[in-house]
Amino acid sequence: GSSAPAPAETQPEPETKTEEAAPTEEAAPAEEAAPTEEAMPTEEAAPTEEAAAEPDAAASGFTLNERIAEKVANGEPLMLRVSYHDVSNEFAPFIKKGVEQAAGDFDVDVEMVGPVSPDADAQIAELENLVEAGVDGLAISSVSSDALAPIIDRLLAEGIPVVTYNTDNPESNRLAFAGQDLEQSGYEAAKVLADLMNGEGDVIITTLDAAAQWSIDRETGARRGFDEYPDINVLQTVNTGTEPQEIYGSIENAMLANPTVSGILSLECCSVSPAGEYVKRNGLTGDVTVVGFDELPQTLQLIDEGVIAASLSQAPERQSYEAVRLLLDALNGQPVSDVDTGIAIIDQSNLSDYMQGN
Amino acid sequence: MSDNLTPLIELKQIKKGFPGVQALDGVSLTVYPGEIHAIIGENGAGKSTLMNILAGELQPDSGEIIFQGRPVRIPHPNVSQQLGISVVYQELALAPNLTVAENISLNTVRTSFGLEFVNRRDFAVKAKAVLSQLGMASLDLRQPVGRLTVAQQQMVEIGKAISTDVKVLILDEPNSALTKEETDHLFAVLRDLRAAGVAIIYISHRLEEVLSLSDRITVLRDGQWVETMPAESATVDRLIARMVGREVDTLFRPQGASTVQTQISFEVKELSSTALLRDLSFMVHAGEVVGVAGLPGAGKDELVECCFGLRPYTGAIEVKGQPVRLTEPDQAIKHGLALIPADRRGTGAMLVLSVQDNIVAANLSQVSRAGLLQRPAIRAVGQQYVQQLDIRIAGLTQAMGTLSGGNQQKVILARGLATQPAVLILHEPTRGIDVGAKAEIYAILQQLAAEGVAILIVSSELPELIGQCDRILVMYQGAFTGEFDRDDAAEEPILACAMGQSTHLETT
Amino acid sequence: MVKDVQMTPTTSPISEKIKNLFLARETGVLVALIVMAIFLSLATPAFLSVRNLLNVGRQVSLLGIMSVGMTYVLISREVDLSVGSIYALVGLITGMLIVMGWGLVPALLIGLLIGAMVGFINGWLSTYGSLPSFITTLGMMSVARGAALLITNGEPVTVNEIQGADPQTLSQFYYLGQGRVFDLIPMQLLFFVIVAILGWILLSKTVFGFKIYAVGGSDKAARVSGIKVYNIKIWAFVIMGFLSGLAGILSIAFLPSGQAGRTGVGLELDVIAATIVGGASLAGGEGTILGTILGVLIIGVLRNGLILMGISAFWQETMIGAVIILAVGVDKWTRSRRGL
Amino acid sequence: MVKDVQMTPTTSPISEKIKNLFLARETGVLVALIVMAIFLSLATPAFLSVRNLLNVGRQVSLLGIMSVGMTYVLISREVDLSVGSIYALVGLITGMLIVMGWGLVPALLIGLLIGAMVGFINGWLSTYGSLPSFITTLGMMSVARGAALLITNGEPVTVNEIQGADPQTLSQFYYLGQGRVFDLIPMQLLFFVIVAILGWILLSKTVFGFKIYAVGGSDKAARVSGIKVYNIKIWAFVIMGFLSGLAGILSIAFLPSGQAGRTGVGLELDVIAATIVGGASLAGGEGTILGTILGVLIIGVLRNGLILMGISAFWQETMIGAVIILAVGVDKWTRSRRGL
Ligand SMILES: Nc1ncnc2c1ncn2[C@@H]1O[C@H](COP(=O)(O)OP(=O)(O)OP(=O)(O)O)[C@@H](O)[C@H]1O
Ligand SMILES: Nc1ncnc2c1ncn2[C@@H]1O[C@H](COP(=O)(O)OP(=O)(O)OP(=O)(O)O)[C@@H](O)[C@H]1O
Ligand SMILES: [Mg+2]
Ligand SMILES: [Mg+2]
Repeated sequence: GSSAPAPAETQPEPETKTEEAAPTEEAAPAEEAAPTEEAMPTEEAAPTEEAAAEPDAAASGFTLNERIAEKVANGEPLMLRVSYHDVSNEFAPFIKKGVEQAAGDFDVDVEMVGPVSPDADAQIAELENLVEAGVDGLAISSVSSDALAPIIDRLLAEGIPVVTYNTDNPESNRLAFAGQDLEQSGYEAAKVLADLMNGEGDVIITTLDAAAQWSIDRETGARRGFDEYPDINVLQTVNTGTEPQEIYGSIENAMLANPTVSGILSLECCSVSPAGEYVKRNGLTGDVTVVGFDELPQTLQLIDEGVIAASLSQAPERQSYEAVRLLLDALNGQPVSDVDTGIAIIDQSNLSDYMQGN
Repeated sequence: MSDNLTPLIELKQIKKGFPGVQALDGVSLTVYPGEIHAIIGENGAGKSTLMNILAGELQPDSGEIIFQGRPVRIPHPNVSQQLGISVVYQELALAPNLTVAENISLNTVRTSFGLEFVNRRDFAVKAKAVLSQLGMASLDLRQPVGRLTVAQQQMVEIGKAISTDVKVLILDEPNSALTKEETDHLFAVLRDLRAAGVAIIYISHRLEEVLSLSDRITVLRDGQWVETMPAESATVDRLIARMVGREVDTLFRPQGASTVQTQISFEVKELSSTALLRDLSFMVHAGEVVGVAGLPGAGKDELVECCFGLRPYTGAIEVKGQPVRLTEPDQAIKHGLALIPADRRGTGAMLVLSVQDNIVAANLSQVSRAGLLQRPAIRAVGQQYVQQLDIRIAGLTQAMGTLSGGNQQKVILARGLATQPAVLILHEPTRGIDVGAKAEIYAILQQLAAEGVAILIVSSELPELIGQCDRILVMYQGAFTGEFDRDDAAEEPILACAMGQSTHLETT
Repeated sequence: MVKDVQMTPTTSPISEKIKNLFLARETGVLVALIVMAIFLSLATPAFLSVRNLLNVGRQVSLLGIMSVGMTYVLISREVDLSVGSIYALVGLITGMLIVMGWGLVPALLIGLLIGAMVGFINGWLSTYGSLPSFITTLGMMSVARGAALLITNGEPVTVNEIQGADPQTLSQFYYLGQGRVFDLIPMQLLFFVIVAILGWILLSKTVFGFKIYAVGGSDKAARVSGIKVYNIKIWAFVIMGFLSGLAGILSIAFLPSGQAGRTGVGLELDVIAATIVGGASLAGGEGTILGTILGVLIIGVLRNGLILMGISAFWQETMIGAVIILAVGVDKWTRSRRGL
Repeated sequence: MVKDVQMTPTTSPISEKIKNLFLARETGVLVALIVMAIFLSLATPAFLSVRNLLNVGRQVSLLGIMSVGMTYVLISREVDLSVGSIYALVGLITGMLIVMGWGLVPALLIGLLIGAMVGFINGWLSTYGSLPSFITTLGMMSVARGAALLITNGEPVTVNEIQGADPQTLSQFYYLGQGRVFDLIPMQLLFFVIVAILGWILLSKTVFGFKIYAVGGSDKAARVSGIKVYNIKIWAFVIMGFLSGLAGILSIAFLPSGQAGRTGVGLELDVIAATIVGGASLAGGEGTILGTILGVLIIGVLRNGLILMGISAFWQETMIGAVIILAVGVDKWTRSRRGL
């Protein structure tokens, strides 16, 4: 399980992506990130009179099931759930924070749910059981894209609104997606690293799970990015596994096997700080440039120490927050469309904005 | 015997029930220091159960244990050890992974805190001393016990029991696998201990032995106390009558009832295996009972294994004139052979399975149709042999592991008989079986012989062989050193051959 | 000389006694399951709805199918840790074959054959190869997982028309995993029921089943009884491999997308747990299909109930562990009360 | 095991004979390790560098520390599946205590105590509770993992100054995990060496160790010899829990960020595999610390070598499985050649 996120086709052009880009309003981190003015259509959000008046105006082909429509019409409290594919990973607390933020802002019964390991079968079982428990709307992030497409379509057929976030299921009929363009983010990250390396040198790519779809997407983007620099050589993609010691050991071994490496690109949250630790402990700071993803505390600390050069944030709180907002919109019959949560680059220049959140 | 002393142990009205069985139903027993007190009874009479209660392995349902005048509870073997009670278990209690020396010293570490170093030199010295006392000085102390023969293991177990300061020594069929010589050693040691004031409780099915060794004898039947008598006033016949509650006709086959036919059922030609067995040749006629005698280590085990496809061999084996190649036991069974193995718990029983399943295990084709089990048939076959062999059980679905030792042995015999073999190979067939049952088994063997079954008995009990066999082959170091007809079979010449003096060798 | 039957005095009608004893084997687990079910139906009304119960049925089906196989393996005194990897390998290969345009039957046959073959290798190494099955199957767990990664090149396998599957084959294939008989009973559940019935017949009614118990009870005694111990054990592994493969196929037919690095990871412990909760033992010779089904249901009902009750995921994790211990504890307790 | 018995008449140069026997237990694994090392040093020059060897040493340290504990548990004929969860639980709690400003010693003591206590519960349930340890520790695996998630609320625990740790405590804490003695030998490796030596003395020299072997060989034999079988087994679990906790602490001191859902997941199988490769057996009574160390090294060297040789991740997975099977196979083979 890992941080993960979204496919190309929906939002080919994320708004914030140059390396200078300070976190813009939408892509802003941590607590400030989600509840920005634009992101919070407070007035429309709560099930209001008007909303009940036009319950059929939802996305094309989807009709609310009667039970839910009645609840909406009567202004009864709704039960929404945000299903995350592995509630025990590093990313889950961010997702949860966004959900809790939304619960407060919109005053709805919404919680994060999901299996305690990346297990699609368990996630499906839980979704089915939630239907029995009377859920009124679901936001779903799946372990790999389209893993849950059939069940999403089944839920929609039963009249339960479903949106996706973080990792999309584009082949399903989900009403909308809130998240990041994964391939684009990989591309951006590669360019950040390549520029920091002055366009030359040997690079290794590290990932928790080289075979996961999000990893493949980011790696594709990254390799496309590196291709633009003829003097950058990608030596190897190191599959580190997910256990922290294992991650460090893999990086250690890979560095020893490739003594010429001068850049490490980590494709996710969790192999970036071990890469940083390795560089720091072996006196390679300055010689080996590390770029990775996300804003885990240790990553930020290492940016502060100048060991990690930059990290790309995908504003995870915002993904779940937006997902809840989309659900409420759909329930109230408003048209919904995809939300790109963007990419923000964290480096020493803007670190303080992120640090205070933790 | 010393009536004037205070008893060392008094058991009062001990009761113990298992699901379906009242194993002990109010047994009382008094044992004095310096006496050898024998306990006898049929299989399942409750002897081992009583001893397990003394050992702290089982808790009585009711009743009292008084030790040196004080009532005691023995909730754990640890306590019985503290009291000075040492036990040689019927089903040996040795750690197969530990060496001889380590096993013998196992109960000396009981009281240690744990962090002191193990003194293996002491272990060795002590083991050496104990084993030479038992006449086993040549045993390799560093061998893991799991690799010893049953007889050797029994000696180690005895050595372990007498290696501590013992007040009460309990021996539950300690010599079922021992030779006469080894048994004599053991008895000498027991008599020494008696002289030193140790109370010895001795359980055995060998009544002559009991008579000659013990001071007093207690008889149990069906979990109840029957009688305690001084050994002087007892005779074998009287003991049997008390044990069984009826007369047992005879232990041995009536003279002249030979049923040997001319047809050869089983023939072994120049059989050799590994380094041990050398050019063994013999035959068993239909209706003939042939015995194989030999000391431990002579290679009897290997011979049995070769004859049943459990061990690769060179040479030829013929069953009813047909040459057969025995590569696996299923081949042997298919050709009409059946084996009653010696190692009851290891090779014999499937302890977690039911009695009836154990009985039909070698004979599945008879209780199945088109691969489907016929439960009624299984029950019927089980029932038949339970009756025929008088196996004491609570029900056919009772787990094999909860049977008394002797009854387990009978179930294994039943398994062999159920295949209706043409050739029956029995390895130590009456080890741990009571006199009544022994007589029944011998009668069954006779009957089988009369029906034309060829029977091969491999045994270390010479009286058994001499009583039952038409012919006895004697083995020494992997070869036959003698062959005795029923008329000239006697213990001394057979033993001489078994020890390598091939004076009596006639043919090969 | 031969006395009359001496059944012990306490027993009277033997057939009844036998029945009781037979029942007793599973009573403990059954009690645990019933207590749980009563508690859940009081705690959350949604639990007892037909639809929810069918859901539970479907959710436990794949675990159940594999646990039937594991029952054989455990009774024969072996263990198989590679089942999760076989599940992934077979599911993905079958999926790829369908995508490549193979017909349904050939694709299924190849898949199931591979499952059985991997099982055979496990069995061969654990018997003739005289290695402990814990090691052979632990090794196979990596080997099969690696093979799945190599074959799929680590990419997710998605079985749909876009990828090239024949629409008709595809709809048949989907039906296997997603279909509902009479629009009600999930196909997966049906498969589980069929596997359980066949597995039960094979184990408790046939000579082969008898031999499995015998081998697990004591392999030496079984050998002396003329049973080919190694072959029986190998068959147990083959059945296990076959059923893991079947479950893997049904999985990808249900969720038409799988990924070699992830599908079925950690499944082996769930399968073994369910089987042991159902009364089988790593020491061999013990276990029944009925017990295993109850074990599987305990785990399934527990998961379902915790979610219906809205227990948080972290608490769920904690409670599942506690209930597994508790269920086996109840089982032991009722057994010892029955003197088993 | 028996070192200096001088008694047997059949053997001549006794000391030599003994030496041979001593060697024999571990020779198989040693042969496998040496073959692998020779191959690797030919295949990739980087392998034999001091730095790489120290790396391998460090990388296997935590696995090694836990495998020493597992040796005790397996010899006593039990198994512990909860070690990965204990590792996570103790590591994270200790980290949190440091972050909360506790001193080093109190934090370590609390952590280790928790590890030992969880081990105690495992042991108690598996003995006095008369449950199979496979079940108790499988349950505990979930319970302890759930507890870690609940305590950390699923958030990563990062032990650094920003989070609030006292700088001096922190630098001592880091030293435990990251320090190098003489600027060369990693502290983790040092811990492993110390644990291995103490573990070896305790197991092969003391009465306690002797009792462990006795209990695993036959609990009846041990019991009737007056050994408190249950207490011995409980101690084995306590040692295991303590060492899992120690490894967990060293882990978070090394990489100062851990996460309850990820740390130590799947570790149990690695630990058991290493221990069994080293010659211990699930059937109890067998195993030595030296063998376990060799088993751990085989797995460590293999992982290292495959990466140095630039083998692709998927092939690595496959080959690790194959080599585990092979190593144990070589071991069996050399043993049977020696008549063991
Ligand atoms: N654990 C148990 N569970 C159920 N029944 C048992 C158990 N142990 C013993 N029994 C039964 O108790 C009775 C007495 O058994 P015990 O072992 O004491 O007999 P024994 O006199 O030692 O016989 P043998 O001469 O065959 O050794 C038998 O019927 C036996 O089946
Ligand atoms: N696994 C083994 N490894 C080494 N030597 C063995 C092994 N098994 C048996 N032996 C040796 O082979 C010889 C024959 O032993 P075997 O057990 O066949 O004797 P036996 O005549 O059957 O004795 P018993 O009367 O006790 O059954 C003995 O010297 C024994 O020590
Ligand atoms: Mg007895
Ligand atoms: Mg022998």
